[in-house]
Amino acid sequence: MDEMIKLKEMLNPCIQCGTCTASCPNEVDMDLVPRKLWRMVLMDRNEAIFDSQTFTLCSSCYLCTLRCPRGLPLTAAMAKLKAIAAKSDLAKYRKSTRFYKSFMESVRRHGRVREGEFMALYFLSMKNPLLPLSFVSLGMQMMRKNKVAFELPAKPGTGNLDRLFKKVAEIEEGL
Amino acid sequence: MEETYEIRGTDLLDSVKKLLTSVFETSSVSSMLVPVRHTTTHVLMPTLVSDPGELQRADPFAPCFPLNSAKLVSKLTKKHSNETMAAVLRPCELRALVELVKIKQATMDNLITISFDCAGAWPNREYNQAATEGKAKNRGFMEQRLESKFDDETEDRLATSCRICAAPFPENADICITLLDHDPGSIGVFAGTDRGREIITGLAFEPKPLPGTRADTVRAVIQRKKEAGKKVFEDLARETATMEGLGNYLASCVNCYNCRVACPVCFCRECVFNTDVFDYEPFQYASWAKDKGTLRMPMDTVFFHLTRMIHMGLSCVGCGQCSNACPNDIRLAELFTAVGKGAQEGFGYVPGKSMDDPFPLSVFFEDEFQDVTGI
Amino acid sequence: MGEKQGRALVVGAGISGIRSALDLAETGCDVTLIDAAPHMGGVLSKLEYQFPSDGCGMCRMLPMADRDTCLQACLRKGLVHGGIDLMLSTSLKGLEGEPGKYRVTLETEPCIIDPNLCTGCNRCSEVCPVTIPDPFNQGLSTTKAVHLPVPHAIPNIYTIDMDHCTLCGECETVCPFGAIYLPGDGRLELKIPRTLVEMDVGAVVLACGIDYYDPTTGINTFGYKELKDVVSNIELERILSGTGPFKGSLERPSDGRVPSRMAWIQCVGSRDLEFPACSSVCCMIALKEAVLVRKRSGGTIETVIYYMDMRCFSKEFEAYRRRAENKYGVILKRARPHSVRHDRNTGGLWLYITGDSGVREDEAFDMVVLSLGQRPGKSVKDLAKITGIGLNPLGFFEAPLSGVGDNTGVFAAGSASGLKDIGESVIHSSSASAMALKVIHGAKKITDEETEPLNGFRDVSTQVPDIGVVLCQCPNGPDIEPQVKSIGANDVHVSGIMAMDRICTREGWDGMLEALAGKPFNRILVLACSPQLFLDKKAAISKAMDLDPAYIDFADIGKGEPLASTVKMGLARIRYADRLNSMASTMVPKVLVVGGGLGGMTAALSVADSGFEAVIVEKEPRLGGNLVWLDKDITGYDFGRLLDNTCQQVENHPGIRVFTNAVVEDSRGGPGNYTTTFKVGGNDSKRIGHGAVILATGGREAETTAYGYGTSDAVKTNLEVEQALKAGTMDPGDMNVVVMIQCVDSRCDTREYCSRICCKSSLKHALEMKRINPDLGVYVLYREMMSYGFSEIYFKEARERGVIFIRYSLEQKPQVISGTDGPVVKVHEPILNRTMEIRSDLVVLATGILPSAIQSLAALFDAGVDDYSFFKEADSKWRPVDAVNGGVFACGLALGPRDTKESMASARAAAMGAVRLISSRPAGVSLVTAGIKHSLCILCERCIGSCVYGARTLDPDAGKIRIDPVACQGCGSCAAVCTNSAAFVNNYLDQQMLEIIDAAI
Amino acid sequence: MDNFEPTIIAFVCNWCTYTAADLAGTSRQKYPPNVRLIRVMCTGMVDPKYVVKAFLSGADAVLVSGCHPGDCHYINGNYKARRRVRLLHGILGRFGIDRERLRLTWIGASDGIEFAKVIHAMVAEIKALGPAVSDMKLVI
Repeated sequence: MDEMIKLKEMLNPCIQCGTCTASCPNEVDMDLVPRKLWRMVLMDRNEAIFDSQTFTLCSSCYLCTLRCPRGLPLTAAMAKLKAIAAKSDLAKYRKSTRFYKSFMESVRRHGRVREGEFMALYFLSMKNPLLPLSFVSLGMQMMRKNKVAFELPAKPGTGNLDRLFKKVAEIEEGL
Repeated sequence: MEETYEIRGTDLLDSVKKLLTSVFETSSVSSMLVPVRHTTTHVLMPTLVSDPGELQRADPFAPCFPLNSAKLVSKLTKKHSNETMAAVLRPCELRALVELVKIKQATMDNLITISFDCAGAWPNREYNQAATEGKAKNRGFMEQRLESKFDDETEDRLATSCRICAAPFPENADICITLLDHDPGSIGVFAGTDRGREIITGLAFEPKPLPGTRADTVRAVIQRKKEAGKKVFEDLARETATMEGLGNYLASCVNCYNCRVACPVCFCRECVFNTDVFDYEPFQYASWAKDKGTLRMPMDTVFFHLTRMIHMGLSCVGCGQCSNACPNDIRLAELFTAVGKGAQEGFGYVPGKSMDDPFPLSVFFEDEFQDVTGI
Repeated sequence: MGEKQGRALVVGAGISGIRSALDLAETGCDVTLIDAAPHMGGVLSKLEYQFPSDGCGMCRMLPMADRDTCLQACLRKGLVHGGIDLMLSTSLKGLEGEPGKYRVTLETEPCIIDPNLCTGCNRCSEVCPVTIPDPFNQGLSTTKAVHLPVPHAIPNIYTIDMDHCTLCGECETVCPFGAIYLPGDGRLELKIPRTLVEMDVGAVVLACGIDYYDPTTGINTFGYKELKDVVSNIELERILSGTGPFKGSLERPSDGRVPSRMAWIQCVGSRDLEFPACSSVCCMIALKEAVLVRKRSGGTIETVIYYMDMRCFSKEFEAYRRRAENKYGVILKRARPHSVRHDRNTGGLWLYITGDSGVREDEAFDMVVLSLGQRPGKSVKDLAKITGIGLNPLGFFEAPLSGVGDNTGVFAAGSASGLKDIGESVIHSSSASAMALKVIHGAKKITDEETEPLNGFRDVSTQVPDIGVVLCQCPNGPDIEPQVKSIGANDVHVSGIMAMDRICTREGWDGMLEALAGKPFNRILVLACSPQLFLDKKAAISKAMDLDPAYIDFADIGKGEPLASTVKMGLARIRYADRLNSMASTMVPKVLVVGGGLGGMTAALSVADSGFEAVIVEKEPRLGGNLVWLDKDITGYDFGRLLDNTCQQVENHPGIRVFTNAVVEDSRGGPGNYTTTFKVGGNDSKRIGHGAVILATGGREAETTAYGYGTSDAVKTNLEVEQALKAGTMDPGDMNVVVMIQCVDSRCDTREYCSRICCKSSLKHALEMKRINPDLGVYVLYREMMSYGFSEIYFKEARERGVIFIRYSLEQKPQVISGTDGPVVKVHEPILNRTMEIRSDLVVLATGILPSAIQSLAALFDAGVDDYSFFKEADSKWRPVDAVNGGVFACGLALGPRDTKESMASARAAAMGAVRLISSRPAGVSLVTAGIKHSLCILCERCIGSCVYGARTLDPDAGKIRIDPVACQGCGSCAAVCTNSAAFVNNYLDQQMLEIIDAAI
Repeated sequence: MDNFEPTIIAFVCNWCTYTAADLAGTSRQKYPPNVRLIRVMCTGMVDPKYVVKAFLSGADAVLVSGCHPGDCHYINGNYKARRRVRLLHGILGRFGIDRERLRLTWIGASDGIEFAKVIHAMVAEIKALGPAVSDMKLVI
């Protein structure tokens, strides 16, 4: 995996001090704490890395990047792992990568998210007829709080994001 | 267990002379320092004997102790010599000698030391008085002492130092002679050193274990003497509990320095109190007298004794010659033995015990005596 | 002091500057020592306890051979040396010319308080209404705007902080001596304005030290300056000091409570993005501070040090660490806390930490100490511009590997080229002074200037004491003249008493000299307050009276003791004042260097470049030692070229003689005068006389049988890899995986010390292999990476290039198992907490350094070896290259593990030490020197045993004790063990002391 | 007894304690005038007879003070001093000169406050103990 080699190069200077872990607000929920995760990257333990949920839990708060004594781009490295996982469409992460993809697709189409469409795209992509049922309770709560808009808003931005998304894809290609 | 031997002569002196003669003959000894009775008086003086035949008049056991022979051995061995010498020494003399060796005032390289169960001695003055009156008890003294296991009425006649000496038995002499608990007239011999072992095994005496009762007897003697010492020291401590008390104790001192001349471990060529350090200018005396109102003369007597305690206290072997030497009968032996004992205990040092124990003021360790800097 | 040389300028009067100034002054240079601060001492004036002895001992740097040239007093007070002009508040502003002939411009800050008038009476400070944070205590306590810069210095002149002074004029009014001239009130001119001085110097030594990182300039997650109980390590040193903010009691700054748990955070401002180097000394400082706290508190305060790598890389430091942990109970935790937060409920501090396991291990403390990293000194940039000396990328002075081909007369000393501990600073300062001396010596103009004839004074040694008493009458004090007169009347030796008005002032002083001139007294006693202030003025009285300074003394009447005692004690002391002139000795101007490796050659060159002869005795058939097999250093510097250059210089130098295949057999004599025999080629015995000896006997890579070494060709040592890479017989391109194992048989019970250079060697090899084969997998199994100082940059680079570093512990050492495809290394990875198996093509063992066996050689010269069989230095901090007796020096690996650059510095330092000794003037018997009265001596030899300097020996032929007046330092141990005062110390005679005691009461 | 002002002889080493005493002076840490400083190069040069002389001349207490262990200018003079003071404690203690009256302390160059403290404490304690030797002039 070329992507992993690139990631490794990003992280080579790591001294395993653990500052990233101590800084991380989500560290308690991670099965592999960042310190171990980075060590595994350096040790080429890709299977173990993609057996873990750690990077999907990164909320990109940037505390680790801020505090890393080596100044390593750790948040970016988390994002990179997410991207690799998404690109390789690994089963373990489908739930989160497709959720993310569906979200972005909706955004691309309309310039903002349309909750209904977004969820519909997600359910479709997961090809699991029972999946919507698991969201019923959350959906109800959100609706009660007016968090889900059903009416279609005006579409001033429709299609305008295509160029942006294309550009990002190009950049990512080049990375 | 050290191999022991027995020598049986007609009497004690005969046995010991047998031993000394065979040491002479078999160990290429060129001369031997031993107390010898001289013709006119009963006084015995350490004598350097080179003719073994002259040993007939040797008598190491009499209660006569005119001086500590360690000083003589120092004179005899200070410079290296190829001739082997032997010396018959009381245990306290041997201890003093070891101290002198440590400060390079003697060597034991070519010296065979011989020591024995010491029954003690009378104060010099008393012995001399008795000798003059023909009552000096040379022959028979040791026999009587042995018979009573060192616990007869003559104990009281001993010099105080001997009475309270808790180490009257030979330990680290090359050749150690045991007397207590042997059959009358016979003596035991064992080696206190490797060199001694070499010599003794060459002497062809009968190996025989020491009398089984000896260990207990020795223990009892030491115990008794320790108790006697305790009482003496307690009285002394009361008397000299203050500097004033010490001053009174030493009140009749005239700075003759005889005590330090007699002391075997006072080794200075000239005492510091005889040097220009204490050579005051006349105006200074006048000025002190003026300052204090009075000036006791001669000056610095307490200073002298305290300094001597500092200089030799750690090496004091308790031989008691200082008391013998004092013209004014100051009980110096008790004082110096007590002070010395305390000082020695403070450093876990036993003078004369071993050449391997360094003099306490010549060494130090980083993590020791930390209480000194506390209160 | 030696024969007159030229003048040197030393910039910075901290410990390094003092060392350099003393080096140069003792070898006869005139030295101008400047410091921008109003006091000397640098950062060490604030530090009282320094590892590894946890005490001071700075005074051991003072000259040993010619002691009277220098004030014999605590160096913390200051340095007063006849050959050193000290200029405080002064900076270097300009430098022109060429090596050997520079013209420098020095600028001195204006003085508001006249140092010639201020007597340090403190009245100004008492009335000053402005309170400021005391800079001496890092702001932890307050002082006044007019204050003493350091409490213990002499001369101690008050200064005014003009940034805070309100110019109220109170101090000016109250000063009894008119010493204060405040600007303002239309007075534009200061009494003593800013002054510029130009002078000619042959060479310049830059010893301007370093600065420390200020956490408030960064993200400051530790809350420095925001949380009161978060202090820097220097602040803690001040807190522990008796002159500190809490008078030496350990308290939390926030509430004055004694802390119960203290944490140290290492690498604050080091080994990070802003500063990628290691600061080298903070680990030991933290250990020392924790030990001090444990000792002080009787073990009641818990101390935890959070570290990344505990770098105890000098030879006795690992033992120190063990003691700290095992004896004193200092807790070491490998973790990097990321922030410190205040706990409102408890008032304590929380450290946020993740342990190896990945679990959060946050802990509460009530005091946190930040080990601040180094930064270049403030003046470094300016000085670099002025002198043209280069700076490295981090802004420190470049310290060139050798003087070879460097056309400069400006040298960086001590920490100015990177933070060093005291021992290393002292070594690098002496190294700089050696290079400066070479330049000065090379440029020396032969002058006919007569050196002052020694003891050219009227001979009073046999005269009866005839004491003149000078009494300083203070206008503020009581009239003491009558009392002194009445005491004098009772002393037959006092023949004159002169009361003078305030000799602490210039006028008073001159008046006194005038009054004394031509007086017949043969002893002078001056009664004044703070007499230390006048000690360097003895020479003036001596000149005015044609009287040897030995017969002039001062008594302090300002201490508050009864006047009568002080006067009588002073009279008793001066009455016996004397000089021992009978024991004049000669210095043989030649140095023997044993060992012809890089260290020996460098030392010999340094000696010879100073104008003295050096003789190298090398046991091998050729010069070079370990340099022969070394390839390059980590920076790529070619050792082959260094070897060729050095050998060539040695062979061509007229001042150096070389004997190869030669072995030292015997030596006699002492410092200044040795006679040594050595055998050349097995039978040809030669004898030379020399004044000093340098042991440059080197060391070697330790042998090992660990990790299957010797059973497989794939297991090699660092040395073998170096040789193979140099010879081209090893091609990393053919390999896939290399594993390097550090600390083989080192830092464990087999061999306690760290060999210091193996980590750097392994980094060097790893980088070199990666350069040749970027795809090569390189694993370095280490316990602590000792990449101290700037070599940390290579540690970082190695990681960046993909070298994998795996930490192992003594409990779980790696295992090397022979496999069909080469050795397999099993090692436990602590972060992942699992055992890894690395199949490798090559296993490289870092086996450490062993010294050559020098015990018997050292013993020949009355020197010794330490617990590890390296040369035993007198003091690892203050006298790091010399033996106690002052005539034997060592350098390079003989001294302890060090790299080539450090070896060369130590070699120059050793040469400097030797030159210091042999260039001192003969017959310089110092005033306080031991003697012996043979008529009283009975040769008990206790004095010989008591002398740590080996100054006393038994002359068996004469049957007398001999004293070497050069080696003797006048400590008096001999006199105290001598029961009848046959051994004595001049000017501390028994009769004198007894009289003083008598007079005191 | 209330008016008793003890005299204390202090043998201070030239390097550390003397500097501390000086520092106590300059930093205005007043210490009582009962102490007489006798500067010696090293505590290792303090001959026990100096201490004896001090007491015999009328000192009420003697202080020997030098560098902290490890700091001695002369490498180890202070350790040698410690053994001598121990010997003196053993000998003088027997004659009523208790160890309160003969003290050995380590006072570093920067410990001006410590020096003043030690002197203060010592003066107070010796005042409470009373004179060392009440009437010696007729016997010494």
